[in-house]
Amino acid sequence: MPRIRFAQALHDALAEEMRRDASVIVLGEDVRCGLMGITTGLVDEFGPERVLDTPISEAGFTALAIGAAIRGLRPVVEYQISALPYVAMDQLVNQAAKLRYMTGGQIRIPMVVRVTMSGAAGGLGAQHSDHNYPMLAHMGLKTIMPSSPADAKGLLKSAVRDDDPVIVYEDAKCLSVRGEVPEGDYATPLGRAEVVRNGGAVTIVAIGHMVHEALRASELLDREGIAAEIVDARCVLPLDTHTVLASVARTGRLVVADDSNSFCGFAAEVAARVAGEGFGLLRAPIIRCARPTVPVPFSPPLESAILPSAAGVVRAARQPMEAHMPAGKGADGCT
Amino acid sequence: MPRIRFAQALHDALAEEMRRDASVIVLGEDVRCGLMGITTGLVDEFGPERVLDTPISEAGFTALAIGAAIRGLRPVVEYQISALPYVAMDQLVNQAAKLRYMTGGQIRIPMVVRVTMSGAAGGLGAQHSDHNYPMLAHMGLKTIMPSSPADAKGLLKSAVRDDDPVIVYEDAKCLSVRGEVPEGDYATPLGRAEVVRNGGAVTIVAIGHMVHEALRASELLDREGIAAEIVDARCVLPLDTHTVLASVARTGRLVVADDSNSFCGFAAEVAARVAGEGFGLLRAPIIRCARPTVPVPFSPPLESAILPSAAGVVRAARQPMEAHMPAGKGADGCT
Amino acid sequence: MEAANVPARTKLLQAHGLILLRRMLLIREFDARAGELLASGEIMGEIHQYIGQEAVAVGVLAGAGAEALVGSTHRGHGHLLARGCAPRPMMAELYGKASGYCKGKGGSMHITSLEHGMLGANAILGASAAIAVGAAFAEKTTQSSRVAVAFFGDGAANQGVLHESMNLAAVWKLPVLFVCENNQYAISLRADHGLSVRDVSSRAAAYGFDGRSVDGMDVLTVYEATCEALRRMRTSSLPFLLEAKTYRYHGHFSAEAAILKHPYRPEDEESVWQRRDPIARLRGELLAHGFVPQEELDALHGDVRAEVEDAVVFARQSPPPSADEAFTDVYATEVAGLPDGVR
Amino acid sequence: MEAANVPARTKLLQAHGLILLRRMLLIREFDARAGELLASGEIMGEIHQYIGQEAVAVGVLAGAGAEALVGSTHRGHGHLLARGCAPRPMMAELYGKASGYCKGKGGSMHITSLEHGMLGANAILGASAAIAVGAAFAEKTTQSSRVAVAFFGDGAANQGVLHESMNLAAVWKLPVLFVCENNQYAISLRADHGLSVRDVSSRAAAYGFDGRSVDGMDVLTVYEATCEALRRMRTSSLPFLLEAKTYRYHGHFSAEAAILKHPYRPEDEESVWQRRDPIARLRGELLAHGFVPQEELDALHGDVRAEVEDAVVFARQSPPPSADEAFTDVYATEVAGLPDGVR
Ligand SMILES: Cc1ncc(C[n+]2csc(CCOP(=O)(O)OP(=O)(O)O)c2C)c(N)n1
Ligand SMILES: Cc1ncc(C[n+]2csc(CCOP(=O)(O)OP(=O)(O)O)c2C)c(N)n1
Ligand SMILES: [Mg+2]
Ligand SMILES: [Mg+2]
Repeated sequence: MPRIRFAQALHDALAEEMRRDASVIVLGEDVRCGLMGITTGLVDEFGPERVLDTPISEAGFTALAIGAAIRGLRPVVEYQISALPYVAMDQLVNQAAKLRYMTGGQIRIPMVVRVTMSGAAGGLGAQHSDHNYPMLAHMGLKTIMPSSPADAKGLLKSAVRDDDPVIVYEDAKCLSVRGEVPEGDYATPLGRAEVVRNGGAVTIVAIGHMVHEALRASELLDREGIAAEIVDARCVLPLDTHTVLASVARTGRLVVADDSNSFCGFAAEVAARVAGEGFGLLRAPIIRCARPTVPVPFSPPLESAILPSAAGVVRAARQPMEAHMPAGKGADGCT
Repeated sequence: MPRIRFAQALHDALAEEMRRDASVIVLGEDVRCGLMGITTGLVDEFGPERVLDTPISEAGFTALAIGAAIRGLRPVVEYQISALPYVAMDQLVNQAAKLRYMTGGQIRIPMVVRVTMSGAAGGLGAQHSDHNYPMLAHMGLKTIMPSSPADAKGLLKSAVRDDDPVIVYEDAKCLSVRGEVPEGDYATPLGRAEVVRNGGAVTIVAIGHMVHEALRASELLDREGIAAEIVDARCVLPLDTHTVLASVARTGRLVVADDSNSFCGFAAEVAARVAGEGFGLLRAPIIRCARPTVPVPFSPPLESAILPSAAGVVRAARQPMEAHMPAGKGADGCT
Repeated sequence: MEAANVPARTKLLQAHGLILLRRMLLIREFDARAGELLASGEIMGEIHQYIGQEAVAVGVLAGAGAEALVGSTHRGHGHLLARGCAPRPMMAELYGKASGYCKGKGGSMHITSLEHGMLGANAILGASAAIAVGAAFAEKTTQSSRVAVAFFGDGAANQGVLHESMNLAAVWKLPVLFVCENNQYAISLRADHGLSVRDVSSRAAAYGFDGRSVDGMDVLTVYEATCEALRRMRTSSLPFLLEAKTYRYHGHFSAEAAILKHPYRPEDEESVWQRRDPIARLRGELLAHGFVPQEELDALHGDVRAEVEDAVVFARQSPPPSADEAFTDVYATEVAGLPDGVR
Repeated sequence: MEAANVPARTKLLQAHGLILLRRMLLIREFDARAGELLASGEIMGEIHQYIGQEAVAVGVLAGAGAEALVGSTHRGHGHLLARGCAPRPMMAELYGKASGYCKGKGGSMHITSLEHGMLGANAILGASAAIAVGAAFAEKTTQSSRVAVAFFGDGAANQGVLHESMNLAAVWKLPVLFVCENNQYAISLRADHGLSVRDVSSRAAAYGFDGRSVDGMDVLTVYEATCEALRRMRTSSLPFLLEAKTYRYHGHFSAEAAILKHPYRPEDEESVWQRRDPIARLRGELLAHGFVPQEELDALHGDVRAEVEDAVVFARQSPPPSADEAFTDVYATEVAGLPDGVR
């Protein structure tokens, strides 16, 4: 299998889907040149009618995509930074997410919104470093965040083929990750988590770049004799509770490693599910390793003080191992 | 103590704060006439310069309030329906919530946003029935939702006096609730939950009108010999974990009754905290009685099929009582 | 309507007068009856009556043609009926019945019939106009000649998304007829307290296309102006902004009177507008020209009333949806764990 | 500048030329140095250089006066320096040091100095202009005579919130000078591909106030236009929309060249604009009129460079914030459980 970059995998998924289906169009800010290399070149192959640079009007062009999707196109909208869901929030959670239901199923909205550069790319400050997928999933939008190039390609293809709005978060910290990608056409189904590492001591459910942090953490944990099993959730919603519970059934312990804000975040949802449906499997407290709910500071040392990382995962994973250990707080918010 | 309606309590809080502090202004759609009776009459006493009917420009007038707050006014913004945070989301979570931090503390934003008629008033359909407080709290905004007239008045006053943006959710189902309100000036501190009913068998953490549903449920539960302790969270953020844990320490069981969407909702946060910090106290699975994550249907029988209610709370509260009971699903989403 | 146009108007009157009148009457009767049903508690929620504004929906949609794709508002009953949607499934929707256009899931603010080219009524101001721009985009992309009609109110005119949508429609040269129904108020806010310009239509210039304000109390004027706007759109390949000055006779929503202590409109204002009532005017002209005899008009009115009553009976007799319907139509593509998995 | 105005221009030149030149030079040198530091990896993140646009910030803020409250953008260094903010804490902010204006928490896109009347640079397009309207509201409410200046770009001109804000500022008669810096591009999007009108200033009419487009490559023109706009605002009690046509010499952000495979601007475009360079022009005029000798200009340039270098040294030597600083300044009113309680 060829090894390619995550951003390239996203590009390939778009190009292949556009070739396969003439109703797929791409629109967003600067998509013709493609600042991250993801949409670069598409305009050369598919022409300016299918690859559209928009004015800086996110609410307007998101609504436009909704209307176009209702009328049979399959728009793939790019948000160039993760702050843009805020300015188009009504279109996302109150329109795209609800119109089908409100109309009793008359309407389909086969639209994809790619939120690229999501999370803290590093040094972009408070307004450009959020990972806001919990907000969209909270409102019932199918929401995914792949961690590997193979999943980036396969999940984005599924998203394009799906007849509902699907929000794809492209973790800024994953864009340059390299990995093997299957040859030929494939689509990775939405809603299935994957066990990316086996281990019997503690389950770490992670998503996005936290999968890589968890993998790094697991090597350090090995040295302490703690064998971590890592589940890559891949999708925020639908959340594959089944795979999570099956892992917790093996380990009896759960850490959730997530780079969204802790409060009402993804880690909270995973924790709540397991504390409900998997309570009997648990032998220790559930530990969240997530962002403290504060804005992201610019200053590099401050930024690393709040973002969850491999070290935070290690600290988090030790906790359920140590019975009756009083909960100590790491500076990065992993309690 | 006089018994007044919740809406009246909100009115009184505003009027008293405006009398006390000339920098308090009220703005929003139709606030001069006041569709819910909350702001009605304020313009007569305080004049059109301090009570402003805005154009239908929520992003614009929210930003205006932020700017005015930075310059020393204390604006109280009204959102007439709970869909309006979506159209002003950037102003709320990316501006109001972050500017102080981003500027290293140079700026204070003493602003209140009142989201009135929040939740499903009944028969208003998918776009006018959300309770979206988890989204704002997720982003770190102080967010409160009183259930009684006394708290409505006391907490709103605290919100007005607070030097940060505070989002006040006024539950549509509480607006006509009557209750005693202390005479004279008082402010109820933010961030403190209240035990509104004692009981040893199960803790029910509720918020907004779910407090009343929980109280109704507790009477039914009494008949089954299940003594419920009810904690009114009152504030979404800050969440008073201490009071919740103290109650769970007594009961060993937790139900969270919340009318926001279940996925990454308020109930998830409460559950996750207790599954982390209070794991050792728990004797049974944590049960969430919240909204299933689907839009709110208009049709009355469908609407009541999805909204959590006293009956749902009863079903939820039975579950942790019955050891090894397989989780059955109620139609209203209370598993 | 200037004197020189009278012959044209007379022709129009003769050709379309009766059908336009029938549609306006149907809207009026439907919304009057719906108001009663809501007041009596037989139906739930809130409705926004279109009464007084009938000439706008009827004139615009007749002028735009049956192929036009329509973005409607919270005050959408008029748009649907003007478009020829059936009173039965509309009324059933107000009753929340399974036989409603949206299976009862939508309700008054969301009645939609996609097969009629209605893209959806919408409870968020400005939202449906912005979505309609997308429909126009799809039509243009697929080389169809269908246009989109984007309705919005004088209040919604100050929503940011409309600015973005008008600019988008202009730079991408999309066939969108923006229609501002200026009924003088956004709930209690007088249009001129919300708007920084007298004529919303003057804002078209900010996007490089044309706009025009017309008497929205006269269906023939609205009809003609719409036809003219579409002609202009075809030659310019640009959108157009039509403003219809009109008035709603009732409260913003039907329960308003019960809620508000003080009226926000001057006492005699309604009667001034009532004197220009679009239905009375059209009826009068049809009679005066002898195009339709009084008896036929009376019969028409009776027919319309019967049609509305039939819709009420239909709605009453329809079964409610079953509770599981609350969990269907959430997603079009099933994925393991949804919607059930999110409970 | 027409011939008839030459004497006025000469007076202006003599009175303010040197100080305006100094400010423009400081912006250019600061941003050139910041670009180098970023390229060498000494500072983190992204910066948006103001180089080429210096006449706009300097002309507007000189004209608006020291009392004006300013809403700045992602491209904010120029506004801050034009306002007289100090290079040291600005540079320290870029280094993320505790001695930065925002204690290192803000970074390039968020540098703010409230005591200088800067309400904040903002990374969300249009956001700060909308907030500036609120500042003007507060000033009006408290009967102060301070005005607000709301900067935004040609790209941001298509953001909905600007429409809402202009309408609000107009209906409430707020003293806001909207300033569109039309530098021809929004990242890679040519202004005329995003804008449905040639002159952003023409949109002022959609809100019932005046607008004007001027040469943004000439600081005296911008200065005069600003003074004139403020006079107009005082007499009309309305906002004003000033558009300055300008150009950024560098990439949208400094790392752009490394990222983009194909340039989106025609090869010779920059040189065409460079020929109108605001700094060269002003310097040339000062020399031509003999108001300042060449040596003084050279010395000035040296001074400015030294000031920037001093700022770099200051920033380098400043200590970084301590890790707990990540958890301070979140809230102004402490409440039990925050921010600690939310971890
Ligand atoms: C974005 C948004 N803001 C506020 C509301 C609440 N609201 C519903 S209708 C209305 C007034 C609308 O006025 P206008 O656009 O003139 O339409 P009209 O009701 O007069 O037909 C308001 C403020 C809403 N539904 N959506
Ligand atoms: C609302 C919003 N949309 C998109 C972006 C991403 N972005 C940052 S700068 C920029 C271009 C801005 O162009 P313009 O307003 O002309 O300002 P300039 O950069 O030319 O000074 C874009 C699209 C953003 N920061 N905010
Ligand atoms: Mg209106
Ligand atoms: Mg620009």
